[in-house]
Amino acid sequence: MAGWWRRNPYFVWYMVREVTAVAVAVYTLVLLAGVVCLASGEAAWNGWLSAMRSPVSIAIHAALLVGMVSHAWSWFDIMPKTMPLLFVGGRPVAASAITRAGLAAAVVAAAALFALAWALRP
Amino acid sequence: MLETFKADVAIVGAGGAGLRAAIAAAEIDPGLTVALVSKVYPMRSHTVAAEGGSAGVVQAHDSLQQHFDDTVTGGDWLCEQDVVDYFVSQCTPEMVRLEHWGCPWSRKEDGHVNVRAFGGMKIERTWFAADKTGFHILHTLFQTSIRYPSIRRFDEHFVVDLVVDEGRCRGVVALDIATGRFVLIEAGAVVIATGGAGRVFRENTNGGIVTGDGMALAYRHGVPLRDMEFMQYHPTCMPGTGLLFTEACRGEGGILTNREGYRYLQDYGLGPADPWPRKKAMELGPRDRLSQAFWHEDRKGRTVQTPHGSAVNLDLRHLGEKKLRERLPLICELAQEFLGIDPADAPIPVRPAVHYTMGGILVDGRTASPLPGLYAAGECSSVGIHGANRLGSNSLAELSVFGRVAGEEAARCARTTPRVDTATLTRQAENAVARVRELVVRSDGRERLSTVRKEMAQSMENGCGIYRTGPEMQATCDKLAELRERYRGVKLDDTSTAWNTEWLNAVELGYQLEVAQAIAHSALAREESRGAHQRIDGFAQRDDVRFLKHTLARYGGAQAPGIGYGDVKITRSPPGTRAYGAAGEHAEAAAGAAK
Amino acid sequence: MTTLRLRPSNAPVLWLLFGAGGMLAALFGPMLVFVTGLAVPLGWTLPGDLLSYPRALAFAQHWAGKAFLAAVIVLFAWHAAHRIFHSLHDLGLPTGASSKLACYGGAALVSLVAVVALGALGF
Amino acid sequence: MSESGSKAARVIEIEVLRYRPGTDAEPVWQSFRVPFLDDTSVLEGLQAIKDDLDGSLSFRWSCRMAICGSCGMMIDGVPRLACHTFLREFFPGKVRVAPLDHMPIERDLVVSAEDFVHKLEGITPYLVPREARTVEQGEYLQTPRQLEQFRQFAGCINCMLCYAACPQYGLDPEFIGPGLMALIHRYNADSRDGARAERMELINAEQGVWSCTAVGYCSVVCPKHVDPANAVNQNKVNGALDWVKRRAGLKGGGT
Ligand SMILES: Cc1cc2nc3c(=O)[nH]c(=O)nc-3n(C[C@H](O)[C@H](O)[C@H](O)COP(=O)(O)OP(=O)(O)OC[C@H]3O[C@@H](n4cnc5c(N)ncnc54)[C@H](O)[C@@H]3O)c2cc1C
Ligand code: SF4
Ligand code: F3S
Ligand code: FES
Repeated sequence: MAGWWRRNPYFVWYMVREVTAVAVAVYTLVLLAGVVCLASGEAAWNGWLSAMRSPVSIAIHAALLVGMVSHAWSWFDIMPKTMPLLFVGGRPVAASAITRAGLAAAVVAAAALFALAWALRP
Repeated sequence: MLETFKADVAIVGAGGAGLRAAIAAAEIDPGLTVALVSKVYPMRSHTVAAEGGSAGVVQAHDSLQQHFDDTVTGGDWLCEQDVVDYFVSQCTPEMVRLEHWGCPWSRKEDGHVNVRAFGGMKIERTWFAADKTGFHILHTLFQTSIRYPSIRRFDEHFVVDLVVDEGRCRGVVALDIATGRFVLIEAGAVVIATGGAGRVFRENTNGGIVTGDGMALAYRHGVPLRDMEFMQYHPTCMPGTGLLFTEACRGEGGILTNREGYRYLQDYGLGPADPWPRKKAMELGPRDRLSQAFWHEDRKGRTVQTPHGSAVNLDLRHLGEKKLRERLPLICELAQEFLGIDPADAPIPVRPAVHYTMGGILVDGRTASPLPGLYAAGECSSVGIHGANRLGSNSLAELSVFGRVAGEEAARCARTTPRVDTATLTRQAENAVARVRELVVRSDGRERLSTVRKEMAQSMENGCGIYRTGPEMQATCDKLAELRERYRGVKLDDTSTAWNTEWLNAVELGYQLEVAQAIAHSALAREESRGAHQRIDGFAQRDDVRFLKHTLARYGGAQAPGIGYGDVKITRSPPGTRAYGAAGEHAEAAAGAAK
Repeated sequence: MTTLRLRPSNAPVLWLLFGAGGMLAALFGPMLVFVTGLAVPLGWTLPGDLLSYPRALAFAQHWAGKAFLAAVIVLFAWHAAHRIFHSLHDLGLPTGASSKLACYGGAALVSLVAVVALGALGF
Repeated sequence: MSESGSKAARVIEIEVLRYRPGTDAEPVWQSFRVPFLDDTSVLEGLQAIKDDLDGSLSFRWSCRMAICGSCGMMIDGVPRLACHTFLREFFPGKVRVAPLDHMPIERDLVVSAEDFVHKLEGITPYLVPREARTVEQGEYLQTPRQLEQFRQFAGCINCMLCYAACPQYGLDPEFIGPGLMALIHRYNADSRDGARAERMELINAEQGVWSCTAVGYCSVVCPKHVDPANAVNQNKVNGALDWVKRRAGLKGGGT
């Protein structure tokens, strides 16, 4: 079985999907660091903020953004597989419709989050 | 060299009939050990391919009498009428039982089981599970059989002989295909449920495993094969492969047209074409009549040509995309994959191919053969309900009804049969093993297996096709005699023992040649036309004086089979005219008035 | 009839955490990364002082903000840990007790630290 | 092979992975050249080899119409039914045929189905009626809508293609696997069945749904559109809820 996932493009995509977990993990640590800094006082927090502004951090976050978007996309792509058959008006709902609904929900959530940030701006 | 397994009941074949028998035996007496032997895993058995449905009277305006009449008329009065009576009375309970075991029958909105129309049936009484009825019945039976701990399966075990001692069947000898080892399965009673023999013909709807093994096993031990000349041609098959487009296509409203787009069946006593649909008329006439009509159209040059021979059009377009996908999904898939045709857009080219073996191992109404301890059920048997032509959807019902009977009878027999000395049985089994082994180790042959097989299949098609003549049948009989001789010189490429499928094919070919002989000689001797046996050499009429009889073919060793006859049990339906379409309606009206 | 010898599993709880984290990350992950990692640091589309100390503190001290941060960190951690652990298995890398400890133990540690830190921030 | 195969103008190369126990130390490729038509399947190609070139080539087949589930094999690296795959697809290239992945080879293209059948027997693969009913009482009622909840999962032909497709089964053969998880779900989703609680233990075991990482390739190769990935993954939800209920002291297996 060694290297099995390289044998078939389908499996390569699967691995790409799984690797998005690394993006999630890294971002979790970034946030955790932020929270710990915040709890340690203003100086620590400002340290965290300036670290976030470093070019390295910007590059990392650009990559994380790609990872997160892939995660979101693949998450909703497989969502139909995790759900029982849905019927609307007596007709089964197509898998692609479920995926589209999921992606739409993600767009709405993202917009809401952005709106919140916008509303909280000084 | 030879293992022994002691069972009470041994069942050869795990298709619909074999599984039903095993369950019945296990239910009637859980203390009995049931050995269920099959050369393929049960769910691969050819019952899996049945598409259309299974008969059972359910509607208020239907009756057992009408199912009886359709069956006996359809069989051209060569049915055992007392057995048909029992059969029609048991179909519905068996279908309900399958439902209780989980069979996903198609339903009406109110939750009750739905039924559809079928060829030769006057009223809708065909239970169906989309167009995968056999598949669902087989898987339901197989999965249900797992409940019963007393059923011991021998999967992928190939039966090479019966053991018979002092005039009683005592068990079977089987080859474990994976290892090449043999096992003697001793039993108080043996049920054969090995299915049909359609693959002795070239173009057929049958799976590769449908090689008449069980028929040959019984036949070699002196049990007559009954009514073997009646081979059913199914009118709507794929040219070349012979794959089936179920009769349900026509049951749902599909029509047959020739190259001019004309519904030619009205020219052959099945009309008038309108109004449509009407039961037992036009496309819903019986299979033999439809296949014969094709033959005539072909002679008249009114068929369409395909790379695999001539064909007519099965037109489903007017049913519409939605109904096609819902009711005939498998058909849509077959047409799409094999022919690149979407039945919603274009008609499907079809031609007749061999489909069903009406005859088989002679058994009485309780599935007992003349050899004590030996029972048979399903397509391999001739219990007497199909006569000269089987009606579609009667055989899935048959294997449920008579599979159960066989299981119960065999269990009863096994309980009351004292066991005999194993040594004699072992000796017999060892002889059988040696005979089969000889095929692989033989070094002097030069004949190629596939050549003999192809010549047999072609010769059967030439001589025992839709229409038959004396000289052509004689030629086939001669050819088969020659092929049996040449068979003794077959040399295999493969001399190993594990998974040697060439070896299995060779044993099967031996079975097939003998069954083919029984078919051809039975056909030659029947000098009349009835049901699926149609002659155009001066015997075009039914002859009830000479031939209201069952043909009995008896094994003649290296020689041709001996042909004899047996009586037909007529209880209340004397032979009448077998008319369909408007003529049939008139005949029925007249009969109704006379009553 | 056969009886399969079954090993009961504690996977359901891990899977529930994985699933919840995955859903949260799919819904909010991209925008969180964008806001905290790109928009604010670059002062692009959002003001650069959006996350000044007092504002950040206020957010983390509000019960809703606190709950949101806790949920994101904890669930993201379990999501990532679960997937990474399975990827080790997929790649044929060791999946013994130490790998398990590294993945799930890591997630537990992250959760603990996050909860303690957020708790220390008070309301 | 249909007789009119003689009309074939084209010839294709079929490479077959051979393994004859006792003869071959390990599987070896062997090449054959076979004439074909537009509607000639890979299975017919193999039959032509067996008939005319080498009678010792072993493979399983029967129905020729994608319903008996016998003829699954790796065709150019993808698990497919040989009777349902056409040579025209590969021409003018060659086609490589090998036994199904993840199962022990018994001989040539024949793999052992023992693991699958053994598991099948262990999953309560039959209807355990919710309420008893005699034949005289007639059928259980079930609306088309209720039938629709499990119909697709009842369509599994046990061809094992999904087992050859699933890397998690390849990595850990104890996994009950996609096809049989679909069968478990087929009965659980049947309105007539009452053994859901019993089958929940299968679903929730290590060998059950938790071995699956939702690769999804099983559903891609399934020739009958059973969508086993759906059966497995929607049961993660069911399994987890059941697990929570049981921990909470409620009776599991409900709904
Ligand atoms: C394409 C098709 C469609 C059909 N549609 C319908 C329909 O719609 N309605 C209907 O009523 N009928 C239909 N029929 C007919 C019906 O399906 C068959 O008559 C019936 O399924 C036969 O069942 P069986 O149990 O007798 O045999 P099978 O299902 O053929 O089983 C035979 C068993 O015997 C075993 N066996 C054979 N030889 C040996 C041996 N030497 N050693 C060990 N085991 C052996 C096999 O492994 C197998 O398990 C159809 C038939 C075909 C071919
Ligand atoms: S789920 Fe599909 S691929 Fe798997 S065994 Fe069943 S039919 Fe074959
Ligand atoms: S491929 Fe395998 S991992 Fe799951 S979704 Fe299918 S069973
Ligand atoms: S031969 Fe039956 S599935 Fe291919």
